Amino acid sequence: MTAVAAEGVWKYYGDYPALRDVMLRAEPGTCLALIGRNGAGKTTLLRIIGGFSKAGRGQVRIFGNDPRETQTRRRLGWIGHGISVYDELSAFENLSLFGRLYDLPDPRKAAMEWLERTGLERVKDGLVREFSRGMRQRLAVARAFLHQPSVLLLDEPFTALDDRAIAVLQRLLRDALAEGRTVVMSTHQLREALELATHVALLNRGKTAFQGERTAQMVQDPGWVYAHYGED
Amino acid sequence: MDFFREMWVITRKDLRAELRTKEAINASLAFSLVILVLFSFAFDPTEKETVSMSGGLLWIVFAFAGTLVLNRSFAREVPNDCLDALVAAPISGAALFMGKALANFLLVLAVELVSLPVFGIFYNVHWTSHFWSLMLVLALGTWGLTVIGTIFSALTVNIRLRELMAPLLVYPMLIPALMSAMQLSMDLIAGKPLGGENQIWLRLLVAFDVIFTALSLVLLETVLVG
Amino acid sequence: MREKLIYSLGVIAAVLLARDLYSIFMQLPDEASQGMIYRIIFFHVPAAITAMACSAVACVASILFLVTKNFKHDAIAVASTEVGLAFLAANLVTGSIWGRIIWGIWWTWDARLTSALVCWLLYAGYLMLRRAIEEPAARARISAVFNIFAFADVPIVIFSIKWWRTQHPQPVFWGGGSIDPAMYLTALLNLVALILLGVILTLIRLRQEEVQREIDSIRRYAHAV
Amino acid sequence: MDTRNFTFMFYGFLAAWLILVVYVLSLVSRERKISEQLKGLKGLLEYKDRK
Repeated sequence: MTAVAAEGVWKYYGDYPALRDVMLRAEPGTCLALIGRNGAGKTTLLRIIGGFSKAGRGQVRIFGNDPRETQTRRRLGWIGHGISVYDELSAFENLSLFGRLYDLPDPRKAAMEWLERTGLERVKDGLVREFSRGMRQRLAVARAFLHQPSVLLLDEPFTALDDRAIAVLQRLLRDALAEGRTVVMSTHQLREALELATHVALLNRGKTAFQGERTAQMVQDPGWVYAHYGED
Repeated sequence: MDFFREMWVITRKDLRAELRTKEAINASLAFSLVILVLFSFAFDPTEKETVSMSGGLLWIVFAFAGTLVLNRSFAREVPNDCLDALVAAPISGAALFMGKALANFLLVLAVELVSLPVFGIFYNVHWTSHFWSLMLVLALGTWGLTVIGTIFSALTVNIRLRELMAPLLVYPMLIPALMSAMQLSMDLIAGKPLGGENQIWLRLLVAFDVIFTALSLVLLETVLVG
Repeated sequence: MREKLIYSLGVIAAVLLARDLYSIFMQLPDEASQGMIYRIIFFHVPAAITAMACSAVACVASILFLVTKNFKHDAIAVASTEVGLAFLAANLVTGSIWGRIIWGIWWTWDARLTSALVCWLLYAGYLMLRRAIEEPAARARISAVFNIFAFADVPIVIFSIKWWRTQHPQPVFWGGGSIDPAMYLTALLNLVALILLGVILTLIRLRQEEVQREIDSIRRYAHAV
Repeated sequence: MDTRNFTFMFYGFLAAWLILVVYVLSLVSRERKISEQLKGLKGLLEYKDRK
């Protein structure tokens, strides 16, 4: 079954169409890199797929269901621009909070496990406020992976990360793909993203200009997709 | 997961985050004390006069001080985009709203329970004659305040001038609830029991709470997911 | 089409208003206890009813917007709220002037005046909320929710203030007695005229809102190009 | 009493209609603002077209 499907999605801001009839598909076990210029609608599209905002026309299906359904939300993981963890709580409290919200059988155990996997177990009781940038980002990654989502949505994941966090994220994403999960990410960092991606979609002014498998040529020359499909 | 557990998780998170920094609750407490002192200059606090003004005075203090807590409710979720994580979590919007409202309710109630004896001491008013009835009115009035404050905090979470807009919208909306709470508190402090003439105000207060709680629960998802 | 509708409604309203003004000033006798000033009522009461009708229309339009996400409903909501506020302001001012003669004071916390004022503040808040939000879709959604809240609050405000005042001494007015049928007819016709005027103003404001929205979207588009 | 009564009635009607007139004036000024925006926008579009 298709993991993520956008079927003729339109999104208006007032009368201005930010997305125009976007079609998108991602099968389980694949990683789709969503590329495009600033203002092309990447974030808007990802937020609709994640259920944060509603499509004006058309629909998004996650394993055939609406993204806002409770069961579907359980299967989605999200990393956005902010880290989405609380400054006033400790790393462990944050993760066990989200463990409870996602109704994990043992939230504390899951929290510990993911603190270890992201290398934060030593600072588990430190408040997030006191964390360095890199630690905060790793905690954000742990929060997104905590409930073992089958679809991961990442909005510009590599932009704000430091080297160590990038390494952690890339390893986790590779593992996830190997386990048959789906990854959809929007990105500027073509090189990092294209290494991971199995598929590429290019958005141009709210329209899908290209969608297909990632080829070796794209990795060698990241500007290639833009050159062939991106310009007007 | 059942509704009440989801709600409780949110409530506990909000309370824990607030009690760790105590930003809002300290500001609110200090503010309520300052207004109580300021009011003593507005009129000569002889006992008889004070009793007849007590309801109004108390609820104006509560409404002003409460807004400081309530404004923070969803604003707290803005740094780090925490609101996204809550919206994405598989809990119902109703549980999210009730959880936040309950946390706010407890915080505002705590501030009120501190300012009430202070009011009694400063203004030399014997306010405990119908203690439990007064607590009931306090709870009902505070719930009305909390519901409106919480939903409007969600409404204004992403707009500029948030701190200015919210009170402007909240106070006119609250007038009926504040009026009933003032009337009832005044009667109770003056020694009149609940029931009889002021029954109608109790009903109004309950109706206000019920109507706006229901409306908020219905509309919260619309407010958060656009 | 809409232009023609506006003009023809305007003609009807003008004729009705002329007839009513003539009747109010020239034909109807002074009221026994109040004298001439009672004539303000012919404007005062219909203005209040028009304002209420406007807020009801705005609430329905807001609900329809949330259901359909059609921006036309948002435009109707804002247009009719604004016009309603103008009528409510006229109602408040005439009430105050009437009170100066009958009660000898400009303002009294009388039930009707107070509830009208509170409603005015509520809906003024709606317009201010709209100004504070830039993004059109969010503005429409958030202000629609607020409008529904405001409309739900209106009856509660009116009833509670009525009860509040009945427990407190207040200047007495509205002594019973029957209304002269001629007066009744004039009041009714004036109500129709003011409602027509409200509809006309709403239609004009509605068109402005729609043009503004078009301009905004063209501008967005032009900047995106 | 009667003259005062009359003046106040006059004031009343005057004030009420004045408020409506002020509202209409605000509509007119908004109309002007809108048409100015439209003009500016047309200029912008022409400029972009030429480019």
